[in-house]
Amino acid sequence: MTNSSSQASTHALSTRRIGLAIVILLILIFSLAPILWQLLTSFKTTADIAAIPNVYFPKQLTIEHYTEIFRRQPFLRYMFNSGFVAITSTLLCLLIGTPAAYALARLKLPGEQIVLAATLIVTLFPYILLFLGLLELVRTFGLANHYLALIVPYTAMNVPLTILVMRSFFQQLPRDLEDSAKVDGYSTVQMLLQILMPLTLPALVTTGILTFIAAWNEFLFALTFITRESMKTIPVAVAQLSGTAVFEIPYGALAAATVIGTLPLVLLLLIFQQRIVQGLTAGAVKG
Amino acid sequence: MAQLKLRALNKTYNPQVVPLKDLSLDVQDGEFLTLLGPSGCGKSTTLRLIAGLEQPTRGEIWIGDRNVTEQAPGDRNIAMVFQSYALYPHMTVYDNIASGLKLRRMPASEIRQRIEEVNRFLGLDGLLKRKPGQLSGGQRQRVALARALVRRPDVFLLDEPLSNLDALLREQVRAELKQIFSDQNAPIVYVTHDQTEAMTLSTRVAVLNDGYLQQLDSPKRIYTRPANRFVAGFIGSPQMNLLPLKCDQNCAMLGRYPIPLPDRIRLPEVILGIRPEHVRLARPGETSTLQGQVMLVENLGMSDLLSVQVEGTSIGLRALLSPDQSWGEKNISLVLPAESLHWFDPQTGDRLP
Amino acid sequence: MSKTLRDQERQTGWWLLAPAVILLLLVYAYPIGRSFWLSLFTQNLGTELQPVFTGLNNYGRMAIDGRFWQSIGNTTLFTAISVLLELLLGLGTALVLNQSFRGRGAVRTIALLPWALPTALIATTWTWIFNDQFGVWNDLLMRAGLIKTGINWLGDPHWALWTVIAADVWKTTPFIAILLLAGLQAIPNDLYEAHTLDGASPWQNFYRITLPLLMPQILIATLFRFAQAFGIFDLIQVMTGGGPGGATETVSIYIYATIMRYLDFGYGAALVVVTFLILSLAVAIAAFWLSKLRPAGDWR
Amino acid sequence: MFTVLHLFRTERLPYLRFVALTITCCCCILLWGKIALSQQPIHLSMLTSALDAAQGQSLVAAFEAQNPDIKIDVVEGPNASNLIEDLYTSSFLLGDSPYDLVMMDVVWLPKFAAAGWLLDLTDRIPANDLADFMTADLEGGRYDGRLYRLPVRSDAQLLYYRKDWLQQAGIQPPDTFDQLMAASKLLQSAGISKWGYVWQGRQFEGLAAVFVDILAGFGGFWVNPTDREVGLDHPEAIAALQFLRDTVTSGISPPGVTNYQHEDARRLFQGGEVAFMHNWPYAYPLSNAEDSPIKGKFDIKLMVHQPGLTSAACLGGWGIGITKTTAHPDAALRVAQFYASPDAQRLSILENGYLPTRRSLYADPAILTKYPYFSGMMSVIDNAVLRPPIAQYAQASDILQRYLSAAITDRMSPEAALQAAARETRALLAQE
Repeated sequence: MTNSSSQASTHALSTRRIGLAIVILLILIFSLAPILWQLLTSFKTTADIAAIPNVYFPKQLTIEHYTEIFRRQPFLRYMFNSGFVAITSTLLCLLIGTPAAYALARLKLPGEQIVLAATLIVTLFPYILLFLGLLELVRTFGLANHYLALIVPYTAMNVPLTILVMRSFFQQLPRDLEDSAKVDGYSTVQMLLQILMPLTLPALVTTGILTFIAAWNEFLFALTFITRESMKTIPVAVAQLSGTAVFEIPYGALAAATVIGTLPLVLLLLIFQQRIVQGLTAGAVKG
Repeated sequence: MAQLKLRALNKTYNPQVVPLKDLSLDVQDGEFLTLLGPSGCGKSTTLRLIAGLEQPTRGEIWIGDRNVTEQAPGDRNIAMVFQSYALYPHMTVYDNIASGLKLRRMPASEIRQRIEEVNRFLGLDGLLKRKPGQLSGGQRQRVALARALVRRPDVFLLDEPLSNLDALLREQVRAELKQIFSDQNAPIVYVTHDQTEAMTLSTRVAVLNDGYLQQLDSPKRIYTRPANRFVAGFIGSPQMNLLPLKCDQNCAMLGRYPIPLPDRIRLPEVILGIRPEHVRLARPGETSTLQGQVMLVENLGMSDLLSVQVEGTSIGLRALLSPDQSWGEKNISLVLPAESLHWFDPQTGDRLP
Repeated sequence: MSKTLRDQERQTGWWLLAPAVILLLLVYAYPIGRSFWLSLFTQNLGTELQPVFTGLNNYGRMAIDGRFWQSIGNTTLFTAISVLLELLLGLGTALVLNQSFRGRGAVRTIALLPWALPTALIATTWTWIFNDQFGVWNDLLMRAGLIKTGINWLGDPHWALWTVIAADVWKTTPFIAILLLAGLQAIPNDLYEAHTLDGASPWQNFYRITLPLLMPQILIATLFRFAQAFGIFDLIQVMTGGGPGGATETVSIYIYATIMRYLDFGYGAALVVVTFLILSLAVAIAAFWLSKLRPAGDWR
Repeated sequence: MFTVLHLFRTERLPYLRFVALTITCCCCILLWGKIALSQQPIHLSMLTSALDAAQGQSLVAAFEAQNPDIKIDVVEGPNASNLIEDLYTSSFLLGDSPYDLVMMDVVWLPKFAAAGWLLDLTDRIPANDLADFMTADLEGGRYDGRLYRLPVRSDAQLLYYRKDWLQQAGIQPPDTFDQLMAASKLLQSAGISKWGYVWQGRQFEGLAAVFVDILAGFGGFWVNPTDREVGLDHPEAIAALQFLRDTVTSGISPPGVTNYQHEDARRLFQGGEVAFMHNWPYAYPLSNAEDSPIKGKFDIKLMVHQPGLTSAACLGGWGIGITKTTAHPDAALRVAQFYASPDAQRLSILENGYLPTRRSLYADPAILTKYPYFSGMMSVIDNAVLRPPIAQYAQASDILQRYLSAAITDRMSPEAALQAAARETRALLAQE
């Protein structure tokens, strides 16, 4: 790992450096190239998009595809739907998952191991196994084309992650603080809200971002439980955009829609990279 | 006003808590009781039981004439100072101190007045608007104390409050603690594993081991009349010599040297205890002396600690001698003064009267 | 109020836990339990969507359903290949990101990007990249002289599954890389230093220290990815819809079609049940391995 | 009871306030969504492919001009018709359909009707209104004897052939399978034509439709709708599949045909590389367009058959139905009747060239002037066969497609493939 004896190493070190640089470059290309290509496509003129061979350096850039998706589709509405569903379910998820995580971390309940194990296992099951039963529930309760049809499953699918991440944060908190609060006379709920909540705010933000991403990105339930145009979320709306032009697939608009739909997530990632990594590893490895 | 009574408290084993067996204690108003013992002895468990942070398996806890065994910690009107201070990191010092009072719905004006008061003799001026993160260790300690004092509780509980301070500060705060709590009118229960703290601060000391109360006495008697072999070995530094000896009629035999037993002791074996500081060099001409070889000399500064192998045995004896005395390179003659001897039953470990 | 303090605390605990447990029961346990029940019925267009008890009939039908077995085969292939590739690439990426170099944070952020983006949107991106006429991938290959005419990546049954795998590998490698990176960072440097002092080469360092100590993370990452890949839906639904000719039809796609297209609820439920059982078995085996490995990972 | 209160013991307000706020917010937003959706004049919604939506704009305009109290909202869907079917299916299945009208392909009808999603039109349309419709098209709108759909556009598969090449080679258009094979071989060996016969071999609905034609020509059947008998493992069916496979193995069809869809076939035919093509009528105007290299050089006829049997073309076509849960059934009926009316069909046909579903329009001078070949199409439609009108058609078709594809790509023998297909189809239909 560290530098060995200094004499012979200069040469070896520089080849190593170059090798490392090349590999890093490859990683960057691997991660970025598809996104950049889509970004470029979204700004190319329709003629350039359909040009053969491909145009890598367009002479002319345009924003017509962006204006088009907002003009032809209720794209703002999709954005609002996605945002509303994702934010609401994130808040609900924190509201429901955090107390549960605390109970599992501290309150020595009988059977908590079973709850914990079940929570863990549940994260492994793909949504396709749930959707038949949920479809029936949605029909029974008349929740079709209703935000709740998405909010409830999104909240539920993120609760296990919230429990795992928050539980590991709670366990890291010094116990004395809670004991002190109890001696001061805080009830369990007061303690959660007034003492622990402020302390776990960073953890809540971390978890919240992860759940937001998951909810924003969800496809299967959004595809199944929403059929009204005005209620669709971004992933479904964009995926269904692909066949709706008259004669051919509107690649430019599709690219623009993809860019817009991913933009919030890219921003989140740029701002909260550290936290996302933390949460991911806490959610997966600690469990 | 109030008096803390523990009645036959039991806490059975579980992974999180050291067990406690049949502990009964009374702590009077203004009394400073220290729970002393090695780690794992049950002293923290006792404190947490009193606080209500753990529930006893059996037994009762009374504060004054209230049975608080089933009360929530917040309802017991106790105050506790934690080892880590447990200050709420997101609240200012003022809010930290006020939190317990606010929860009891005390008018703001009275809270302010009380904090002023505590402030006066803890010297927290200028710290009240800060957050705990901006304070030094000693300052945090004071805030933790203030938070307890301001409550005017029925019982004070202190859980190793000095152990996170560096050595110099610890001595200073120890002195302050004594002063502060001498004015308090409530029972004080103090947990530590540091016998100096126990000796200097307490009016009484309860030595615990293995969940059992070993001795409950004033610091002085704990030192001079340890109730059993454990207390004898635990209290005092360097540790008391505890020598298992065979008896021959009225004497315990230390190698070839007979040591007269007190009249009432008639056992085949006994344990002889003598503190190293009570062993002294034989004066020239003294008859009943013990011969031995010096194996090791440790310089402790104000005195030397000698490890001596008693002649004709494999028994080692430690003696604390002041360095102005002189002794031979190898061979040494020592005296074990009869008034400083302690006798213990090797079976039960109990003190033999 | 004769309850003990402990009882009260416990009760508070249950109240805190209850909403989460109820929600999980409603959204996870009920649907799966319901599928077990429904799989004993025939409820489809033939019965005008009314349930008729037919016992294990659905399972018998499944046994001779060539399409079901093909979808199981596709799913297995997809899962095995993509998870394997993701592990290798993810481990490589993690090892690189574990080196110290300038701008590591930025590289790590960029490397994580594919994971954060919505699969359904990314699927449209890849569909476009692999387009047979205008796709940039064909263009690059042709410019490099590797192929003469464009390949219909998603339309050709021989290529479609591999194309979908490529997109999935791109999307989820970062997830594995990040998990493994966290594992790598938890390995104390002194272990390497001690081992190097013992005369170990970098390769031996990797093989004898990194790999064994990373094993728990590798297994957990594999388990997660296995379960996700086995249930892959959105990527394939958007890229190929299971086509061409069922070449990319995984179990999820088949279940979805059975329920949403054929309205064959009883049979769909039976498919759900079988998939659930297969997954549970795999998870149980993996968990067993994991529990055997745990002591080795407990050095922290 | 008390324990709940105990939770919020002293300071319960922040918690409750937060919960209440969240709930209120949710309610407000949901309410707002509901209100925003309900508007004043009667809006009737219908999902069609983007292409149909574009082509149908003048129809909508015409209807709205005559009926100011009704607005038709056409929602653009994907162009692939199976995706439209899925969108309709999921919206009906959910029980909150945004659509009042259903523009449906003939093969969807049994499913939609069996699921109980369509309004029964049997007693709402006077019998004399129905007399003008082609029998086959009308039959395609019935399920279990009840009428659920008014046909607005007809379709039937045809054999396209290069009359110039046949004249050149001195042969008649083929009537039987053997003649088709022989003619193809002759044209190929003479170097006149690169390929003999193209069809749609990709695993999709088109393959099933091609097979239905061939099967009819061999005298076989797929599923008998009355007694649910499956005929796929009968010798006629096996012979039909053998024929399809032979076209590939003998080099009459290009090897890529097993991956062709309609447009692939049309491009090849229009590009002058093939003598015979199996396709829908939509290819006619395109191949006969001004810029088409084969303009005027081809003709159409019914698909070939075994000697002694007759041909039958696979029937396609679209019709309009009404959602059972629509709030405005009467208004919807007015729209449906308008779309099926002679005037509307004429308008649409003159713009887009689809086949009419009314006998009168096959004699319509305006239409015949523009599309002279329509005169021969009426008999084709009259002879058309429906794909099995069973509720589980989509499933049955997917089973058949899989095994047809396996056989023509040489992964299974025709016999084994069809036996497996028959077994699975029987298992499917036995589920009742």
